[in-house]
Amino acid sequence: MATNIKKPFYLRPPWNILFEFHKLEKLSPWNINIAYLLTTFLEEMEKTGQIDFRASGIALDSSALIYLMKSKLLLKLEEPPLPPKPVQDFLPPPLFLPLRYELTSTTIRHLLEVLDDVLKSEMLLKPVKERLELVLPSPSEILPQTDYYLMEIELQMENLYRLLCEKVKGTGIIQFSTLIKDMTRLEAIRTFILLLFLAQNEKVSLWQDEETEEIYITIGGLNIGKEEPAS
Amino acid sequence: MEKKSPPVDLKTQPQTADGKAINELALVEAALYVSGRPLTISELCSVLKTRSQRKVKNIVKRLIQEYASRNTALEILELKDERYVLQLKAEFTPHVRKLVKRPLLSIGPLKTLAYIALRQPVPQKRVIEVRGHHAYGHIKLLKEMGLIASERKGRTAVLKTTDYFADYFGLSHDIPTMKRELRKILEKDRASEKTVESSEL
Amino acid sequence: MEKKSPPVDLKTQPQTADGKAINELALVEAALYVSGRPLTISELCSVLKTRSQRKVKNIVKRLIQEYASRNTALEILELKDERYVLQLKAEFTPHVRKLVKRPLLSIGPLKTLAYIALRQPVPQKRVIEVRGHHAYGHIKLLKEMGLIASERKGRTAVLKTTDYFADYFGLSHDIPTMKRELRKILEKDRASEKTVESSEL
Repeated sequence: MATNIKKPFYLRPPWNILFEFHKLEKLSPWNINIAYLLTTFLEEMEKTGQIDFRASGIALDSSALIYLMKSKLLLKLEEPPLPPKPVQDFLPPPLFLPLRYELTSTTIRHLLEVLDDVLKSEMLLKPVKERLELVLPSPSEILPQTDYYLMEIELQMENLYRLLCEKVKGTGIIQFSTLIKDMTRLEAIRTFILLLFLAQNEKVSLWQDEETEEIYITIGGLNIGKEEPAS
Repeated sequence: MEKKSPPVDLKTQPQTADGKAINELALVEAALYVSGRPLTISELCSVLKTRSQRKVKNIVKRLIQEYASRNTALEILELKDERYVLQLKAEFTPHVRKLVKRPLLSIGPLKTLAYIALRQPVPQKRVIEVRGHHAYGHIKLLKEMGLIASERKGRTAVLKTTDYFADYFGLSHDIPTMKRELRKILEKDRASEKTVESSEL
Repeated sequence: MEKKSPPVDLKTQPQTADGKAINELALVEAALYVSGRPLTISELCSVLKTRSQRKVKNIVKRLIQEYASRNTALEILELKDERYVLQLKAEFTPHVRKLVKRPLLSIGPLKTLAYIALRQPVPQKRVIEVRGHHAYGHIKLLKEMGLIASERKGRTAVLKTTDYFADYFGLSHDIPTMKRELRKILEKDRASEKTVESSEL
């Protein structure tokens, strides 16, 4: 087999920004859409079949770094720039392709063939998870060089924690939208970041409703798992 | 020619851009053709913008007769629960099977679908645990395709397959029966696999 | 009627299980129906088990006439490189679009495609400016589907639609003519969409 060595897809734009740190330093973090980069990165990897855990690791590390850069700017009270206005031009309505029916080749056999695989990975899991896991990775590994930043955060975390204890009295729970009701946009973002740190330290629990996107906050660990029927 | 459309129902009658009324028989045919699955009377009512189920039934019956009278590879069938489907006549399948190449789904989403089918009703959280974070995308796709639906149970989203899923794979609409059917085929498959393995030794 | 098939080619003639000869027109119809894409003469030859391209062309032409003479929602088109496709007539699209479970392209890429088609040849940079950063993905997808192509002009990538695109919509290969035709389609589409929307209220 003739092997022509091709650059892996992630060294091409736009993903290369996650793998070339020197470029990262020259950019404003506000110009980088982490969610878009990571989503398309994963999609591309799945599509091409080039599953590379090292690359994923580096991508995650770089995203955390970009995220940290953004957080730092916010804590310095620097307003993020407004999103660029799209150029105006006549936008025609979508051009719908003529509809054609096509028979598909998937049968019940295909469905059951793949089922075996899935059941194997199900067996590797604990039957029911006890508590919800945090979505974000621990920031602790990327922070050691920023002591001042940490001190600042700890102070503000304490303040927010006190405020939360005050607010959840009685119901034991508060919605994020209620918490930030009277805050400016920037204060709200800072509060959100602090909440993530509090959750990381297991001082509060966060839960997001996938449909309304509302975030619920409780003090301490909340055993939501208990409410669910065992499957 | 264009002026001959009758002055009834002009507001609700489906029309083309130049105001010509679209033939209702052809509209039902269009609906059955693009959906590629059995449609209920009420789905057809909605396409024809009418509430009269009787009217729709009449139109479909005429279309069925029209198809039956022609020498065509396609047929329209009435299923037992008053659903209608346009499909290839069975005798043509062997001659054109080699042209059918596109799978319904790629492997990833198909695995997620198989898991939901066997474990339904299953919390979305559990599906993600078993199948990984990519399954969020799979679930979205499967919902868009009408193969699964989600229900809220308190704070949890619970997933199950739809009637369309059952129709596509020729399974029962009753969930417990369907799961039994799936398990049976799965066990049979495993048993015959073992036979093959042992006879290969 | 069924007995009139001439006693030629009996060995190679496609047959049903009970030995009856299958009507060749219907066999071509079956092939076009299941494949959902344009088929070449040689693909149709292989389905009909014949080497005579002339014979196949005759059969397809008769099928096209048969479709054109009926009041049907479907049409068979001949594309310029002797490929044939079965599809829904465009005027039915707005009325049945909601029934399609697996759209080939979602709204985003379809908007980007409409913009490129009307503005072509258009610098890729301009498309991104107007449609936003997500359009990178749309452009990639549209290229993969063979609907658009890019050319280098110095440092700029310039986008335009392909002949395949023109064929897909039955449009002229001449760009200025095609743009005029497209404007007409888009206006019609919008108009009938409004009819559908207002009658749904």
